[in-house]
Amino acid sequence: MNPIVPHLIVAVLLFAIGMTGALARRNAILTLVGIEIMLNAANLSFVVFWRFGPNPDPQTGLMFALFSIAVAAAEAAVGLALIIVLFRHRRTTSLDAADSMKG
Amino acid sequence: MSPIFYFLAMLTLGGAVAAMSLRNPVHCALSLVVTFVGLAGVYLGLGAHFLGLSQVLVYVGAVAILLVFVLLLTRGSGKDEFDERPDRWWPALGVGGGLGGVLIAVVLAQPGLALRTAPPELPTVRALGESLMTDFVLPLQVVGVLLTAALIGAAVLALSDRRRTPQDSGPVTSREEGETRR
Amino acid sequence: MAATLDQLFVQLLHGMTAPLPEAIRPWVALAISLGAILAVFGLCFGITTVCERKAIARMQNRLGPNRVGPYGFLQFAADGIKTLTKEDIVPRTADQVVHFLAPLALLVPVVLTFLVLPFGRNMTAMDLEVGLLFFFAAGASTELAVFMAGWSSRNKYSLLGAMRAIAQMLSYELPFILSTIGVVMITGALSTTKIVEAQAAAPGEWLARWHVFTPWGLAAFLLFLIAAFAESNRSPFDLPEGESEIVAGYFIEYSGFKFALFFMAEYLGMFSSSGMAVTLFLGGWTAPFAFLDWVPSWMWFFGKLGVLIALFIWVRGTTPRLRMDQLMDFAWKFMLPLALIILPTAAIWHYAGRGWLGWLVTAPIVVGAYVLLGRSLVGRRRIRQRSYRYAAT
Amino acid sequence: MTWIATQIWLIPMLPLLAAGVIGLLPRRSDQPAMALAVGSMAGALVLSVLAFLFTLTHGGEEPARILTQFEWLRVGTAGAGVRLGFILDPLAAMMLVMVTFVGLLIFVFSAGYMAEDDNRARFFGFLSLFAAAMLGLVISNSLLLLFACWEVMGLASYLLIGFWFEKPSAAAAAKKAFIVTRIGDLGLFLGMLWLYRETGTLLFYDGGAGALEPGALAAMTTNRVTGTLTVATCISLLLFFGAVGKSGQVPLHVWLPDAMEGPTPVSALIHAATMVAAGVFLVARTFPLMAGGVDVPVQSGAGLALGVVATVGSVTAVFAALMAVAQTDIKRVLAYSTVSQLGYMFLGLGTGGVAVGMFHLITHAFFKALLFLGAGSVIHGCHHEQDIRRMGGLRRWMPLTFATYAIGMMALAGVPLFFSGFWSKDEILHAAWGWGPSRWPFILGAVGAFLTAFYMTRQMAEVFFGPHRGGDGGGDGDDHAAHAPATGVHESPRVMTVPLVLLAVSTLILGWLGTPAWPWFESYLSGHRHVPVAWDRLGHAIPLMVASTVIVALGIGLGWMLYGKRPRASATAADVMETRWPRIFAVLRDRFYVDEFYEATVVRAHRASSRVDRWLDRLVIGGLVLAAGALARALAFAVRMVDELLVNAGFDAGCGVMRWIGQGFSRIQNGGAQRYLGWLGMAMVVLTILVIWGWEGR
Repeated sequence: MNPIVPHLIVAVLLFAIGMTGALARRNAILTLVGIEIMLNAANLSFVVFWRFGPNPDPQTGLMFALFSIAVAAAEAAVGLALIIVLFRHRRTTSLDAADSMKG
Repeated sequence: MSPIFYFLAMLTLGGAVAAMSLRNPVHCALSLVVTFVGLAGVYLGLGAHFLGLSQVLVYVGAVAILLVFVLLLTRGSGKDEFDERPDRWWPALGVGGGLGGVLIAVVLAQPGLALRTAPPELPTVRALGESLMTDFVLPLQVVGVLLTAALIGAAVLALSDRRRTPQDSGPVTSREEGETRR
Repeated sequence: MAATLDQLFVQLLHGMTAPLPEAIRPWVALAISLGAILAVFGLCFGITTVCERKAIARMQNRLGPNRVGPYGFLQFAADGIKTLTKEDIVPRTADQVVHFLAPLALLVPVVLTFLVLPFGRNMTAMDLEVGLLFFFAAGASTELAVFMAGWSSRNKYSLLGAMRAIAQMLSYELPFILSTIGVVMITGALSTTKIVEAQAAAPGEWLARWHVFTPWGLAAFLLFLIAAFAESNRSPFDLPEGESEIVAGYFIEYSGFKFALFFMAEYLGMFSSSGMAVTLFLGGWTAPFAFLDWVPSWMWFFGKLGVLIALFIWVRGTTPRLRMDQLMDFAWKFMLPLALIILPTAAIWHYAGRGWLGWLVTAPIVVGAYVLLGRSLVGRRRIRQRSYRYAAT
Repeated sequence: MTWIATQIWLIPMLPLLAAGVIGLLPRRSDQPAMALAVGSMAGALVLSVLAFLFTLTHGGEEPARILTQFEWLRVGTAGAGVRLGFILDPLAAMMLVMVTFVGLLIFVFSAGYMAEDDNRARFFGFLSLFAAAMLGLVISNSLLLLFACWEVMGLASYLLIGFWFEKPSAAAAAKKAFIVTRIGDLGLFLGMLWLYRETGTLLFYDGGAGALEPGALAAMTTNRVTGTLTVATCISLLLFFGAVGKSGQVPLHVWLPDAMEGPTPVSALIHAATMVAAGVFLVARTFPLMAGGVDVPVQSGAGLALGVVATVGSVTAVFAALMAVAQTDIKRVLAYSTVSQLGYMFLGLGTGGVAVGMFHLITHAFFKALLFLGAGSVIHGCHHEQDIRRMGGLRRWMPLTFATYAIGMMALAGVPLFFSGFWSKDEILHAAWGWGPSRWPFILGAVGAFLTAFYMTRQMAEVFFGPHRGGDGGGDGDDHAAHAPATGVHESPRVMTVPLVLLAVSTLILGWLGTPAWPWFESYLSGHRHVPVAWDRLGHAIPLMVASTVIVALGIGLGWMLYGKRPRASATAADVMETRWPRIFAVLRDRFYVDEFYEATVVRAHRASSRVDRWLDRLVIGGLVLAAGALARALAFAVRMVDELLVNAGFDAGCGVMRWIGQGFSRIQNGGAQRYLGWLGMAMVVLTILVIWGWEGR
């Protein structure tokens, strides 16, 4: 089999798992964990396309993944800070508590 | 496709499933680390050495620690009572499963994903660094600014209520205790 | 003769793997190297514990272990047998799985760090192009193991110890890594082998080009060493296991073999940090002077390693423990700025060359930064007489 | 020796490093900060002298021009990056020596002047930063680098002028200086952009490819914007606008006198040696462009841009001199005098070329620094008294200050033969006389020279002669004046007087570098090493020299007649001119109402426009909104009527349907982030199916 396919399937499954978890868990931290998993899945697909993709390019895919890691680190820091603020206001980290923007 | 890849893929996916389904949030965070390490292994197998090790350094060394710290700070290490109600799981599984199924179908259905004939020449770290400083200098600067902003923003967010909290609980009660004890 | 001795172990490994098929040869070689590393450094660990106990005993005007074997030198064997045969106690409330995995999760990355150390000419177990990054990535993973140990024990002292340890390791991780960037900039490689080769004496020179012989390299070496002290949780940075405050830190609830694993991981971490310091700044396996090249390369490495370990023991025996705020101040207000200042200094050195001009420009910057940062750290807080609120009369 | 030519970057680097280190020092570490600042300046001076000697010994027919280019930022792979560079040529070397020498003396002087200030460390940090920016500006071989240094200098000047920011007036002056110069910088920036668009480079010289070299110039002088206006002229005018802002020329001169709120050494540094000179230097540096492409260094006063430069300069020279006549603050007189002298420099640049203008820049830097530092010494000696009406007779108590100040004053006034100001001013007048297009610049220049002599004499008389009026309280004048004890008036310490003496000596010496008979300076700038003494050239110059001598003598004589012979009796007594020509004096004293004019026009226009905006917002937009609201209300009423009367029966049913739909939508919009994420996921599924399979079948 084409080696790109199993790699991409792993990425897709990872993404789906992350999505499911992010939707199902109520703890905001775990939702964030799910989002991190989704980000990692996207990263994996970048790397896979860099390695096996139909358009061979020396470095762009790698660079994209590298920048994505950096952005994910920033995202995690800000997200977790937000969760701490949420916890301070509501004494819980459940996302259901953070619904005051209700329409 | 070496067996190592399948092993790592199993590790990654298993870690992810565990991270999303375990009861105890700290166990989830630790399973997440397994996913990260497995992914790093996959990267290494694909020849992206620098990326794989950066993944370990950033995710395991920093993000996971941060997660764990926040879990402890928000007293999230105990059982989460909300997660015991399973009513959320079915719609979530529906969306996630649907997404996964559709995307897998897409991957399998694409004939255009041809294997590259010649394996790419793996870039050296030096080449990576040089292209970071030339072709990607603007993204690099932007990411630098973003990281700085995120750092400051996170610090400000986490510190912002410092003034309000002492009135709620903290030192007032302790001083009262001190007074009474005396 | 000298060349044979130099390549003795390389030839040995080569001979052992030669009959195997091509496909699995590198893996077997890696496994054998790993085994050798475990054996050698396991022994080193034993010997070091005895030496440390005896040396510190001398510093404290005691005798130290002197019962087992000649001059007590077999003490480590007795200790080993004792810990192996002791009962393995797990608290009832502990998180069983995590409690079991924590010592392994600590030991494995620490052992992995040895893979990229060049012990001699052609003696790197895994010659990665990104070896230095591998070292740091593996080292960063140990923090999580510390957390696992502290959290899973369900003991407030162990959790406190783990939090202290993580805070300390995170804070010192930055100068630990940043202090090596100068070396990477100068040699232009992340490969530990290339870094060592770049420090060998050029043909015709009598002195080797060790990075510690440059102003920025000396400063970076000291920073790296201090950060290594902190990373390995050793005195004067042994707050995470300060007996007088939190009993024994994150491994308080461990006993028997698991405790021995923690203990071993700490010492192995010390060895690997020292080995990396040797590799990065002290020229690895290269001889300091060109006329000493005939000494086998691995002897140089282990000799330098021994010196650094002696330094570790010496420091442990002579310095008092820091306070938590002092620890953090030191990391963020002294080591981090200094590490950042060393970076441009190394860049200047790269362009100014190793002649007098380089010294003239870089030495004042490093010394000035050191003096200023040090003064700002010392001068801020005046020590006042302590006033007691309730015990005054 | 020759290594300095390529390592020229070390010169600004030294003060920059000093500034950085001082920034790191603890707040009260005065001594190390002072030592660092002075030491770095001394080092820079040594290196500058080396560079100067290099340019003296190198270069033949062409001036020695050593370029050090480097790539600052590489964007993309194929050479498309930003290149910067340093240049060492006679112009830069001259400026380097001047800036570092004067700067060093000012630094030393500051050590004495600021001795009682609490924030000396900060002060010296800013000073070093300022000096670094100026030195970087001088040696930059790229308009971009020059602009960067220019802006850093603007920042440093802002910090220094507002150094005593607890004084509201100082804070306001700092803001004013920053904003007014920023207006000029806009011109400079636009000019820079345009230049880059035309030439594709911002390097001045680049081995034939630079913006100031014949290739690029030829293109720029032939391309025309409209009619006679060439591209080169437009760019030059934009660049000159930046110079106008920085050098305080009319109409952007208003910030300079207010900037006197800063400490006096700052005034000396900003208004004598460096910042204001930057504008002149910019014009000199881009002179080939200004001259409209004619790459002949001197005596090429042609082209529209240069005409504008000369006109603005000459107008400023007279305008500012007139304002200086009526000022009573010792530093403000000098400030207006600076504006006026800068006008002279532009006049020289416009009519006579680089050498003429730059010569006056150099000499002026020395004697104006001398005057400012002298004023600082006076202020220091009188316990921070700046009003000349409250001084008087100081020559008795401050002899050294008096002597050096007098030298500076005579140089500024242009007393013949022994003072550098005479020679440089004379060259400018000579050039203006020979300028083809118009005779007005010369006339204005001559008037300016007369006024300069007059107001300097007035100042000298008020400050150093006559009785001391410092003890005066408010109204009780005369009885105190006669026996005013010199309470506390004292000569300044050695650390302040030595710089004064050094500056005075160089003021005396410098003039001989550019006499008509031996125009060494001019030939140095154009690269000739050996200058023959040509007495015959003196023949052309002598009538003009005599004329200017007469003008100066008239000015000084008038000044002495009005102020020296009958000194002011008390601090509150009216000025002599005020009693004679009250109306004119009032106009002059109030600075031609320029500030008021700006207040009345620019500032008020802003206010008015904001008021109009508010009115528009209230009436038009608000009215529209109200109208719409009323309309909607009317409609609603109609609907309600219809509803109640006609469909009242179906009302409940319709309402139920609406509620049902609304509930459905509000369930989507429930504030739960995860719900949104779920919708996103579903949308992604649908979209993927649509994109991959949906349109294939079509």
